[in-house]
Amino acid sequence: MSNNGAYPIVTVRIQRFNPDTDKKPYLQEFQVELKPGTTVLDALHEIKAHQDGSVTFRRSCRHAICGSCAMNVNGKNELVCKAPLKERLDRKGRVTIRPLPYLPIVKDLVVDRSSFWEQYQRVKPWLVPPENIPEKEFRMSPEEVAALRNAETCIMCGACYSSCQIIALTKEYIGPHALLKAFMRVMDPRDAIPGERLADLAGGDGVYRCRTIFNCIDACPKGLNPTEAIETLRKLAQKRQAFEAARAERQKRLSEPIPSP
Amino acid sequence: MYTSSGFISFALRRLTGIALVIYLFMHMWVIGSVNAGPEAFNARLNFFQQPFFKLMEVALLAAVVFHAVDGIRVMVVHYTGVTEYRKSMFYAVLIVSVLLVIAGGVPIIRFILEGK
Amino acid sequence: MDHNTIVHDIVIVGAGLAGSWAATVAAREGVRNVAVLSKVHPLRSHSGAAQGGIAAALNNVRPVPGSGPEGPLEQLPEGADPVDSVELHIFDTIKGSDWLGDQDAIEIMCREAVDVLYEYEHMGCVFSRTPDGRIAQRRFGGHSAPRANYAADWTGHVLLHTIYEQALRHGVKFHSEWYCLDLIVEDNVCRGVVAMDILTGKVYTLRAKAVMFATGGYGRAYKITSNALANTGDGVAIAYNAGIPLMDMEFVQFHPTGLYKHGILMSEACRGEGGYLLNKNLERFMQRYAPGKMELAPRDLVSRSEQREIDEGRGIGEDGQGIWLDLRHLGREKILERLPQVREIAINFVGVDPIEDLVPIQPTAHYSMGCIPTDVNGQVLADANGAPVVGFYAAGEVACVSVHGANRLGTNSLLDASVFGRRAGHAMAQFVQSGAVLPPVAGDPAERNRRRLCSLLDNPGSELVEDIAVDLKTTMTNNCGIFRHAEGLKQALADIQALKARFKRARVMDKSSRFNTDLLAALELEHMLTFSEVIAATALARDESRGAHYRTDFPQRDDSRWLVHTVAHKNGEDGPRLSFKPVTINWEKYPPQERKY
Amino acid sequence: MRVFQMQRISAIALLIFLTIHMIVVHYPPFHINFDIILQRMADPLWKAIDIAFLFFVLVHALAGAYVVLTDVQRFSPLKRVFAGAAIVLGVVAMYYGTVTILAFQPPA
Ligand SMILES: Cc1cc2nc3c(=O)[nH]c(=O)nc-3n(C[C@H](O)[C@H](O)[C@H](O)COP(=O)(O)OP(=O)(O)OC[C@H]3O[C@@H](n4cnc5c(N)ncnc54)[C@H](O)[C@@H]3O)c2cc1C
Ligand code: HEM
Ligand code: SF4
Ligand code: F3S
Ligand code: FES
Repeated sequence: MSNNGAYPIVTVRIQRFNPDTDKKPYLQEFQVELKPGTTVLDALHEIKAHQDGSVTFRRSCRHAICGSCAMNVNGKNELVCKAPLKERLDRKGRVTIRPLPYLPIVKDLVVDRSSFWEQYQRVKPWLVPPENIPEKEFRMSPEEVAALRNAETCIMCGACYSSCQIIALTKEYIGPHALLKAFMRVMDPRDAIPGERLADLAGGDGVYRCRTIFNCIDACPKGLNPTEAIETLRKLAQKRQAFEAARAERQKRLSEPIPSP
Repeated sequence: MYTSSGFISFALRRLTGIALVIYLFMHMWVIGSVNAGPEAFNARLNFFQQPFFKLMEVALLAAVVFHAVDGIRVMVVHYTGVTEYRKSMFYAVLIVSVLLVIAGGVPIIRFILEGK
Repeated sequence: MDHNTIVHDIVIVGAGLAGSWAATVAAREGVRNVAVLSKVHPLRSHSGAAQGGIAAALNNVRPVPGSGPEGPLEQLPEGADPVDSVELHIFDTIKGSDWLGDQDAIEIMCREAVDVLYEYEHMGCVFSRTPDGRIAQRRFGGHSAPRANYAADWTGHVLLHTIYEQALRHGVKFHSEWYCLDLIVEDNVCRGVVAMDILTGKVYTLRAKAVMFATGGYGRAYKITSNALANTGDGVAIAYNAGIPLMDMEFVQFHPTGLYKHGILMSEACRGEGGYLLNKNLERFMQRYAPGKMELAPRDLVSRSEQREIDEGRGIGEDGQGIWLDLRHLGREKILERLPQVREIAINFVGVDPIEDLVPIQPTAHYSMGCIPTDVNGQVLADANGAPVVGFYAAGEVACVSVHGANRLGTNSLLDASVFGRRAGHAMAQFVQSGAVLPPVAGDPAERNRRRLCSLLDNPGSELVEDIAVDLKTTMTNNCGIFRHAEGLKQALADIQALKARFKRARVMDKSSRFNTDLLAALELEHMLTFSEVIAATALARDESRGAHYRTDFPQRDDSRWLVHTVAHKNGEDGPRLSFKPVTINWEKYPPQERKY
Repeated sequence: MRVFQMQRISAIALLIFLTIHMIVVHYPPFHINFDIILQRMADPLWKAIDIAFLFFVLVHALAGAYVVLTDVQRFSPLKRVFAGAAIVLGVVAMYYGTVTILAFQPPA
């Protein structure tokens, strides 16, 4: 590769694995120029475009909104598109990129997220609205919307999921991402079946399987807090009937203006 | 493997928990010999009072202490829902555990050394 | 039927808002076997990146009385006079389109907007709210009332997740990470598509009674773009190669506020919430170009003004290609509440916190106004006379209805994708349920495409795909960018010919069949070369300036000759053959006027 | 009741019992023998406390073991077997332990 000395050269170590041809994963080293503003994704692109086109990874939006590019960089899960390369270099000027842990590898940095999506579907991610739909919008107070913020920006990247050791042990656990989604539906005043949802989440594979490891919080690139949502769901599951009753009460006023304080 | 303070505390809690379960059943077996009379009891008990087992007692103490203090931390999270201080809480657990183990372990070690 | 063939009632290519809406509606109306293909997981579709809002005249807010039209907004008190109307939305859109939008389609879009918005809300979309619980609205460029309905600055994200959830709820089958290679059209009847399962590299023929394209835009043909890396306009090229014409390809929108050097979008909501644009001398230069609307003028105008400043040496940054975006006066609270994502992007990518500092930005390729011509039900049209391609539908950015004409207004495209995606879903359901039969397929299209892949993989050439792509983007940016002229456009056409020749020697480095993204990059480049030629050719033909298409050698709008859509047909290996389609205009209500802001 | 709640409630109970146990049984004197234990066990209240302690520690330990095992996907089909085994083991151990505690007879 060309280098006229303008930029320092750094080493990118990529875990390679093609199940069709390789017995087991191995690390391969590449050299790239460290230009200002380079992200880890940029480095991967540079390698793929000019050095080895068979290096395989997922990406799309390149600004942390599509959730494609979650990988394990130096042992931590994150979105490589928003990871500055410079800040990820170790003392020897190297960065190590592996696929998300605890998931089957499809090829190189691409993992099989099927269990992740199955759990997402299992919690019925869609809203189940009440019977009488108003002509205009359901009224929700800004506070009720704010309560969902911890979940609504989840981009389903899987960084949390694949950092959780319970997932390493069992794929039957619903997982932080889907519990967060479930939390969002349970907390939404428009949802008509919070009781049913809580009953399912309180089953053996749901909120009670979380062991409060906290990796999910640290891994989430959107700054979300699945643990807190899980704790909330646990509490609500305890007083399910009362919560259902309160919801039914709230839904009677869903098309009325929120009274000003 | 995904390592982090969260993982370390989880792994330690779990390992100490398993160790304690094993200990529990051993312990019951020792005490249970009371059914066979004082001699048998004292024999088994004395077997476990050799210095090696006394040292192991310090390990046991450490296990119980860490498991219990970390258990408290977990329950605090459950009942308050507060997660911001997860890292500092973990370090606090470590410090408290070490202090408690020293407080409880020193007399045991002294006992071994001095045979008091 | 062999194991290489899969049969569905409806096959939809693309899982963004348009595709997911169509699938949801068709399934909801009782079509059992609806399948959606997407080359990325549906939730990774680019619709999710949209930030600012979706237009609809809901009349939930108004400027505080007495504060003037640009004053702060408050919720519209119950019973107070509305400030917005569907008619106003229609007019703004027509004016924004520089009178090239078809007014019947615009009318449908703006009327159904209100309904679509409430439907999103009822399906669980988490919008920001006014204090009394209605959907919150903000201002947007070119709209004369605050009608951008939003969820902070991740509107597209919540819309996409909501509609995808609904599609799942109604049992739509998703072929996630399948890449569409080919469209099967014979005798003006669409019979299915050919697609590759990216995971295994296997190629299948998917037969269906109705096929829809919702493959989104092609911003990746430009160097600086707000578009995702997946936005390579595959659908545009595939359709064109299958004999479907392309309409209004010369109209490419450049967004005024892409992050400097990255192109990543800083939502128009930045300006909607009151942000300023400053040149090197910290002057609010929009004063000179659109004194009435200032920063809230439509995108084409603002981008051109920025480019003028840059070209005249008043740009910022090391190469002088940037402009400042100033949000500081909005205050910390407003930025954190309404523009949190924008702030995060600025911090992540240029290391600037908009609360404290100026953000460097530059115009960025953003949206394709043109592409596959359809009627208002998503039915694809085979020619300028409006003959249908039976069983073939399109909606979203890949379709040209045309509601955006020569320039799209911000927030109108999420709306376009939703409204016409919904309509296309309904039309397909009706088509299938009214007894459409599965049209036969001649030969083995999958095998044909397999051979095409093999020849790409086996090519021993020396050209790197990336190098050709960079050269294409460079010529498109330099010659088919914000300002165009005949000489540059001819240069672009010549460059594209040369690049096509180089592509014949392109080498795919990855030879494996499993998840071969290197092969995909080559296919995507081939697609970009195909439609880029059409962009340059139609831009050269249209010797006037209208909306986003600005010819420095023909700076005036010319309604006498060019109040028409350009329709480009594939013409063997030669450049496209053009024909022209009249614009639908309601001469009494909305006659063409001069476009001034 | 859920295993989860069983664990928390027994954990809180254990906190109390274990503290008492540690202080009373192990500190001081450090060398325990039959006589020392017998002296204490002469008091029926101590017997009651120890039986309760035994109960909670068994609940906690067996629930814990059950959780550790069922967290592993491979074992999940055996969930019921584990639950059954834990209950049987718990009952047997409870019986054995109670007999043991009652067997400490005050010196005649
Ligand atoms: C950064 C950004 C911000 C925006 N903000 C706004 C806004 O605030 N308001 C607004 O109204 N509009 C906005 N837009 C425009 C708007 O987001 C898009 O026009 C709209 O989302 C397009 O939707 P779509 O459904 O047509 O396509 P997309 O959402 O782009 O989906 C395309 C789909 O096609 C699939 N696909 C493509 N090619 C193939 C193939 N060969 N095989 C299989 N599948 C394929 C993709 O996988 C994807 O699922 C924004 C655009 C950008 C780039
Ligand atoms: C004061 C004493 C104790 C406290 C406060 C305590 C607390 C806890 C808590 C809160 C848990 C749940 C952890 C989780 O779900 O993540 C737990 C688990 C467990 N405990 Fe204890 N415990 C104590 C003593 C004991 C003893 C004496 C034993 C053994 C006999 C024991 C064995 C276990 C086991 C096996 C687990 C399961 C491990 C796991 O899930 O990771 N504990 N303990
Ligand atoms: S919670 Fe965070 S880490 Fe987990 S999937 Fe959502 S965005 Fe990714
Ligand atoms: S890492 Fe896993 S165990 Fe719970 S707190 Fe997060 S889900
Ligand atoms: S590429 Fe979309 S999140 Fe990184």
